[in-house]
Amino acid sequence: MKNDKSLLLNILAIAFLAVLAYFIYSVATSNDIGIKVTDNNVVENRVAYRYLNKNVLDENSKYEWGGKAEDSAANVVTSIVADYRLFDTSLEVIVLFITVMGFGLVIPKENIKIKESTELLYHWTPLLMTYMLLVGGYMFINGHISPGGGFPAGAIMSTAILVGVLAGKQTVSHTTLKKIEAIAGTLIFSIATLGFFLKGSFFINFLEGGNVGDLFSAGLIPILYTLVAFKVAAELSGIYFEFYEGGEEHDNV
Amino acid sequence: MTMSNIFLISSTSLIFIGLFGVLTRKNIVKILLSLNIIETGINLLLVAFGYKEGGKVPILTSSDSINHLGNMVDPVPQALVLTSIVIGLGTTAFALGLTIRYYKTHGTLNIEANDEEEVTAHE
Amino acid sequence: MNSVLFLIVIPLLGAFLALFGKKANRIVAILITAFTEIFSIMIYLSDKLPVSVAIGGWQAPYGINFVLTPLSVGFIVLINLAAIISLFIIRGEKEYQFYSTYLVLLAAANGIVLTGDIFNFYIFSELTTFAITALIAYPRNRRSTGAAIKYLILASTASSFLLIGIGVVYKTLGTLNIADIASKIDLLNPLTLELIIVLILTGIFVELELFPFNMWVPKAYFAGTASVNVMLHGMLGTAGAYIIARILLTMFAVNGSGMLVNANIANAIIVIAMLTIFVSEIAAFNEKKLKKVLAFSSMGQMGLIIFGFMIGNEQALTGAFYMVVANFLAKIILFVLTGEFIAMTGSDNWEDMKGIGRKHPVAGVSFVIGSLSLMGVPFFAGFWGKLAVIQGAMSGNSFMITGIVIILITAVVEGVYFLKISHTFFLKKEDEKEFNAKARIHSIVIAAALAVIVLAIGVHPGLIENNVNRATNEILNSTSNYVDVVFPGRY
Amino acid sequence: MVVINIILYSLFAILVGLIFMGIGRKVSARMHLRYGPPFYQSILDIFKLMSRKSFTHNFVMDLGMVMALAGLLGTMLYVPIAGHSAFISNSNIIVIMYLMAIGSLGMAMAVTASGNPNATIGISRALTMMLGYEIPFFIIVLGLIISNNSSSISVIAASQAGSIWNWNIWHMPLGYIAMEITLQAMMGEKPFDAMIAPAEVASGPMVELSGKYLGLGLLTHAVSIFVETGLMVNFFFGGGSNPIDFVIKQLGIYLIAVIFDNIFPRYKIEQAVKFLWIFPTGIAVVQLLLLAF
Amino acid sequence: MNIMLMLLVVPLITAFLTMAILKHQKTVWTIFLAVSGYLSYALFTMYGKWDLSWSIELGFKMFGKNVVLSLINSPLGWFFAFFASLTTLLIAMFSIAYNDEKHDSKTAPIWLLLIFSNIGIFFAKDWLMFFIMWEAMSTTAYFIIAHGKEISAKAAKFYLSISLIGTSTLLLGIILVSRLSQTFDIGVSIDSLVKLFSTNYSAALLYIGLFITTFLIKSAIFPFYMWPSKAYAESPDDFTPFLSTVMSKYGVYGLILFILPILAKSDLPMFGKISQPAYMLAVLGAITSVLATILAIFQTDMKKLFAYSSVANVGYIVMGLATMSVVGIQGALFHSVNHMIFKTAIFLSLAAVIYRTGERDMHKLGGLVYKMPLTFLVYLLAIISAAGIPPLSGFTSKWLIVQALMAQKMLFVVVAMIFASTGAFMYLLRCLASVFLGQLPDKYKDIKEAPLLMAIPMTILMLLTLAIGVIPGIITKPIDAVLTGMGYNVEPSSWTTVHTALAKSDLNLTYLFYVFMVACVISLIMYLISGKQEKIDQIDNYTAGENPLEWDTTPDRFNFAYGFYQPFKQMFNPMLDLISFERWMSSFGRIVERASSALSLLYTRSEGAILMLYIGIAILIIGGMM
Repeated sequence: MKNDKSLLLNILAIAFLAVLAYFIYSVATSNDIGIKVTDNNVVENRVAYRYLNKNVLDENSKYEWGGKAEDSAANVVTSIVADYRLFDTSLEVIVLFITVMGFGLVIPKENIKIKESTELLYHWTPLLMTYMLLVGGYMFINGHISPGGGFPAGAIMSTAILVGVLAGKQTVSHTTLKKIEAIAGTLIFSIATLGFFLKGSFFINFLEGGNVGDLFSAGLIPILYTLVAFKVAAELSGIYFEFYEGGEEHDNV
Repeated sequence: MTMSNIFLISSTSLIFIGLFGVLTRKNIVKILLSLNIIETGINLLLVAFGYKEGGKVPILTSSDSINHLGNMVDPVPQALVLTSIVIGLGTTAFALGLTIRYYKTHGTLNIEANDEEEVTAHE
Repeated sequence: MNSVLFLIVIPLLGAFLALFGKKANRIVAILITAFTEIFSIMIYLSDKLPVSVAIGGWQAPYGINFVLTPLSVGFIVLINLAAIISLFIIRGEKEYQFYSTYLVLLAAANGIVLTGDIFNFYIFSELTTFAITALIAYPRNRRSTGAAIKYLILASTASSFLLIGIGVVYKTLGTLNIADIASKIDLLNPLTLELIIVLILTGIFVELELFPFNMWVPKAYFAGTASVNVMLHGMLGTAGAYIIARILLTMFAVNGSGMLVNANIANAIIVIAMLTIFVSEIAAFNEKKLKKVLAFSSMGQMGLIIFGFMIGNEQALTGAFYMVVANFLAKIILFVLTGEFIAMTGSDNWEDMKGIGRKHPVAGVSFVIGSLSLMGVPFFAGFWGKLAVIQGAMSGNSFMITGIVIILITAVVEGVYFLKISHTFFLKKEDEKEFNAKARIHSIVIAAALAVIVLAIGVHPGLIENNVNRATNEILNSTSNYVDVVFPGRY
Repeated sequence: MVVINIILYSLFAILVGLIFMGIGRKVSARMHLRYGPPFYQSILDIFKLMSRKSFTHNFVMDLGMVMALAGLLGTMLYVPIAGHSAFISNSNIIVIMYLMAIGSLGMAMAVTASGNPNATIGISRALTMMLGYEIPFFIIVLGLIISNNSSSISVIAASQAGSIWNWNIWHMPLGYIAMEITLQAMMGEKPFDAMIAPAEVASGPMVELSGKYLGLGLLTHAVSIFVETGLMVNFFFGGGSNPIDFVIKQLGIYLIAVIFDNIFPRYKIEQAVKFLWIFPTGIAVVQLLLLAF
Repeated sequence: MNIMLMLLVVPLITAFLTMAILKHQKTVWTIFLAVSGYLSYALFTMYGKWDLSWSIELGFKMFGKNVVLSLINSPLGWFFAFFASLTTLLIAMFSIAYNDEKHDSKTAPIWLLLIFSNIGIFFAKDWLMFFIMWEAMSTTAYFIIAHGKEISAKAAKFYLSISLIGTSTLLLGIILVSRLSQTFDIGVSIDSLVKLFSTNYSAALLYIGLFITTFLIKSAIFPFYMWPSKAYAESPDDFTPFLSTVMSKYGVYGLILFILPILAKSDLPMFGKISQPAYMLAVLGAITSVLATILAIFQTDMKKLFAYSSVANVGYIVMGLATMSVVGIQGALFHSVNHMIFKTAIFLSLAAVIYRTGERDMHKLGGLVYKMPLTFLVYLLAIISAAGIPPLSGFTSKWLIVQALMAQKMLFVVVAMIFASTGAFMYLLRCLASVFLGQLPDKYKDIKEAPLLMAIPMTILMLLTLAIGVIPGIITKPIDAVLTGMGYNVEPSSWTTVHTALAKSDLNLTYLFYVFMVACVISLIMYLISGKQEKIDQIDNYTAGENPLEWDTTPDRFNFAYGFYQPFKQMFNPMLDLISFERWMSSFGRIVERASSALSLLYTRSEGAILMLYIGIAILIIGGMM
């Protein structure tokens, strides 16, 4: 590591970063006319303002707390993630799907035996798991009114399964996880397609939304979040199984 | 110095540290670590872009908050960051998987000057 | 036109279903690809273009939209064609991951071209990165693992720049819609604009195989199987050409005129394109691994195409589009045949491929036709593109003239190595041994059919004239042809 | 009529050439302090050789020797003798230069057909020598052509008519000197006789010739002497007012060549070519430049 | 159907047809013969019909107009096309016999494509057609030269690289010139270049320089004079004559078509009687002939020898063209045809030798006149013609060129011409002496004369060269049409006499033939009236009558061709080292290969991938800030 080449690389890296820093500095201090990156742009000039006002469809519409709106999720971030830009979110699911599948593809399959867990862990696991699953469930159900959502919920749920795995409990099998994953994924896109057949547009929030602030509001968002949560949970849990569930190894090495 | 500038400077520093690491480190795990630092930096940067002095969380809690929508920070960067986090997670997971495979096939984690091409055609 | 989303949704549904399909995966994949191909052709031929499709019912710039123009749908047709060919030439049984990944790649490649939202574009490009990495890594040997991880690290580093760029765009312009950005680009401070352009270009140049962003390319092509090569070239490469047309020449164009808004950066890109042409053709000259030769040549052609795009007059743009089509067809021929040849001889080295042309004259001749087209020899599709690009570059500054000289010099180098290789196939085989495997008839038929198309376009360039003119016109008047489509009545 | 003319001119040239050869032998002998054969000895030689039995290897030898003599005779017919010619022609110099080559070609063909190494070496030297002397020769000729704006020998000769002071030897003395040296090489006289060098390659081309082949070879040589000296006369000595005058001038030129032949040693072939390309060529170029500008 | 189109379509279609039935070699070559026969006939009927034309509009826009490809029957194009197809016809006949099981090169379909582009080049009316056909010609020729042999492929690579440089400069030139005139039409572009010469001399010089480079490369004029020695030598033996005679004329054709009219019409600085660019061209031609002659003298491979000889001959033609006078151009055109005829005869007779013996090195042959007398005769007459010896055809054209050069006072050029043509004796005789004359090696004791099908075309060529030599009107009459078509005022030429610009220097060739015949008769009579000859074996003579067999030894067979001109070569050795363009080329090739390996290594190791990425970003940043 401490050879000359490494030194050269360090110098080059610093040189490059110096160029970059100088560039950013000159951008920040530029006196030319036009919008600068350092300008404090008001939110009113951005698309976000319409999201906040929930008047994307009709510019003049107003909404009230507890009333109807074009998107009745109280969490504006959620309304963006799971409604206005739902398509992005669906693709995120695919990103996770493909990376986890790629992980499963490339990881060398070796039969690793998991150590016997301690008595304490073994016995407390069901409780722990239940608690975790509950927290996860709460998060995806309430994703549209409070911070949270499908992704963190799925991650929390997958930790529950990890705990189960570590404790040596027979929770779910790898195949079941695959099935959950596939079914959840299929459902997400089926719902998206259903929108096309019902309302003529894909990824449309076709359910009649409730009132802003209600639990049963925001139309499809809770349903989609549920599916996302299950799918993420299944995918992330799959990673643990990939490690030790040896399979048929057909390497070409 | 405003909060916003602190965010910007710290996030830029994180990105620079990551860029430095990606170039100078030879160990794949360290490179991935650097990549993650870059990602963190970017996420912070994106959020900082949407930051507003004294802004509130963009979650509606009452009719009062509806009347002061201008006080909220920009929700869009936060939505982008959510996506970005997931992508970062995916990258890291996949890359680590490949790293394990790399260690098996190459016997090292060094990315330096290795020649993969001695294997004959496989098609 | 909302049904265009089927181009994305159906492959993705197929990707999930592939987890359960055992042997039927290949058939399913072929059926899905055939569907997307036919569907895209139907859209292309329908008279509803151009149209903007709002996804989820949210109008642009608030929701994500797909923009269907003759240009984008034309590229979709090409991408799906490459996809279906790549499926046909798969050799041997593949696991479900392959098909699943492939279907994601198909959806992502379609999405990259169709999307009208820059962040959506980012996600799609990340998806292609992961899919390509998985496909390269698929053989899971030393070669492919090394190639895959290097590609992944490089692409991730580059895409973080893209993400920063998108962040800056949002921070300054407050929008993520390409058409919206294009119409507001004049409001930006010049240096901020340069920052944005540099950040976004860094992200996309890695996928575009441009020197010095392209260290991954030869390794990736070399590690991938023939079908993966076709995907890399035909899907990713073609989408890359579209990205240039859309991001550089529409989003960052001066008043929708097809000229990059910052002339200095345009010059820098031309330098990069020239470097790419020069470096890749020289590097290919002495290369013995056939796939690497083709990879280098792919890079060179990409440089040529971008050179054509950056010149910024109608003639050069026409040439660049001709070149896209010609390069697309010709290189697929070569990759398909290379796969067959490598399987037959069991060697990557073209010097070991003697006698193949004698055994399979049709394959040999098709290879020759493909390489002649890439060289830009008359009677083959590549000629018209090259002619028009050079002709277009003549009207440019001394910079462009240098580019012309480089193109002509490298054309010599390219000609020498391509014909040298082509001729090797017609040499007498030294030993009397049989080939390791038999060539598959359908691969040769595909190659021959594409060769006939290359020849037809070469003899009568008017065959695709209308399509190319539509595309050129769209780039040159992107305000009326793109921004107006998304925001009717804004201008 | 023309045919008879041609035959008569040919016989005349052969006769003159043979007598010149005889005189040359006589002069050489006198310079060697010998008595020497009579001046008509060459004619006797011809009759002797022609009447004897001879050996051949294949038809190429026959063809080649006949071709050689025919080529030289053809050349001779284009050289105007004191304004007289066997038939009406412009006696183009270039034609003469190329026609002379038939002789060389025929000879070369005949002797290489014999398969004798000495003959082959001789021919290789002869052709090399030819390349050596053609250059200065042509440069001199070029000077003449440029100054007369015609490539006709008749015109060149006619332009010198009248007084002796009209002769080109006075107008272009450098050209004459160069031509004199070149002529030595053209006639194969010392110091440029590497191709026949009897001591090295046993008379080179002639080694395998016997009887009538040698006879034909001698005839060819005789005609070539006539042609070469005739050219010289036409170029530099006014061409002669009548045939006698012409032949006397020829004899003078030939004797100069013979005298040089007797007083010089022999160059090696590459030395000869180098010499020819440096001295006569240089002189001729100077002459040409003087004429052209 | 339009006859111009037929000329293109027939070879094209038959090319694909023969590709399908490539296994039946005899049929394929017979079809090839039929096509060449048809082309010759069709071209023959086209003489005088100078209004024939054909054009097609392509759906491809340049300069705001749809591109048009067009052909026209011009006297100049016809002249070259007709004699080229005549040559092809004769070669085709030869090829039927030549391509048997052992010598099969399987090149007939590609050759047909070459003929297709050949027609296109000679009849092109616009630059695009010209370029398309030109490039098609270059690439197809590569495949014929390489013809599936490894060693040939190496030589062909050499041809290919230099030829591709030529097409690149041509493309650049065409685009520059047609931008100038806003159309691809050749005639218009001549006018616009003439205009450019009066306004911007150096730019115009650059423009025509690009074209001239291409033409010089294709005709192998200095400094590109060395590729033929490689390409000709390794190409199929029956293709070499085509390569040498027809394909070396493309450059000549280009010069006459495009460069000469420009130089003639423009107002250029003069050097003596002619313009400076023309003089430069003449000097290049002169250097070519001299160098090629010297190099030819030293070859041991007979095909290489005649490759250099071809180069030298094209040098003469260029010299003739560069005189810019009627006589010079007449001579150049005449010599083009002559070169086609005698060089085809030479290469065909050599091909017959190779067909029988399988040997290309001259010093391994010898004495073949005993076994192949007809081939010998053909070769003999062909080299007499090539050496420019009257009364055969080669003389007339050389004579015309020399006369034109002298009339234009191009003194040193004409000296070079004479040097080259005298040097020609040396190499021509070397091949004659060592292949046909001398001693027959024992292993060739049983070879036969060339087969009938080979003998017929060779004999026809032999008679042709004689006929043209005696009656030059056969060629000068069509040349009149060509010169008239180029805008020169020419008197109708006579059947027997050739005229020149110098005073009183006309030459009646028929008369010359008669005189030579009478001289022959005289010397024949002398030969016949003298004593009888006896035919003895060669060995008997120089073994002094001893029979080596009695001494239990076999007589050695000698061949003296190896190092035939050794002393002469020693003189030139220092110069040969200096002018070895081949060495420059190969060292350039090595540089490219090294650069290629280095770059390839960069990509193979790829540890600097991120570094290169950063460098790329830095290029963008710095480029943008500049």
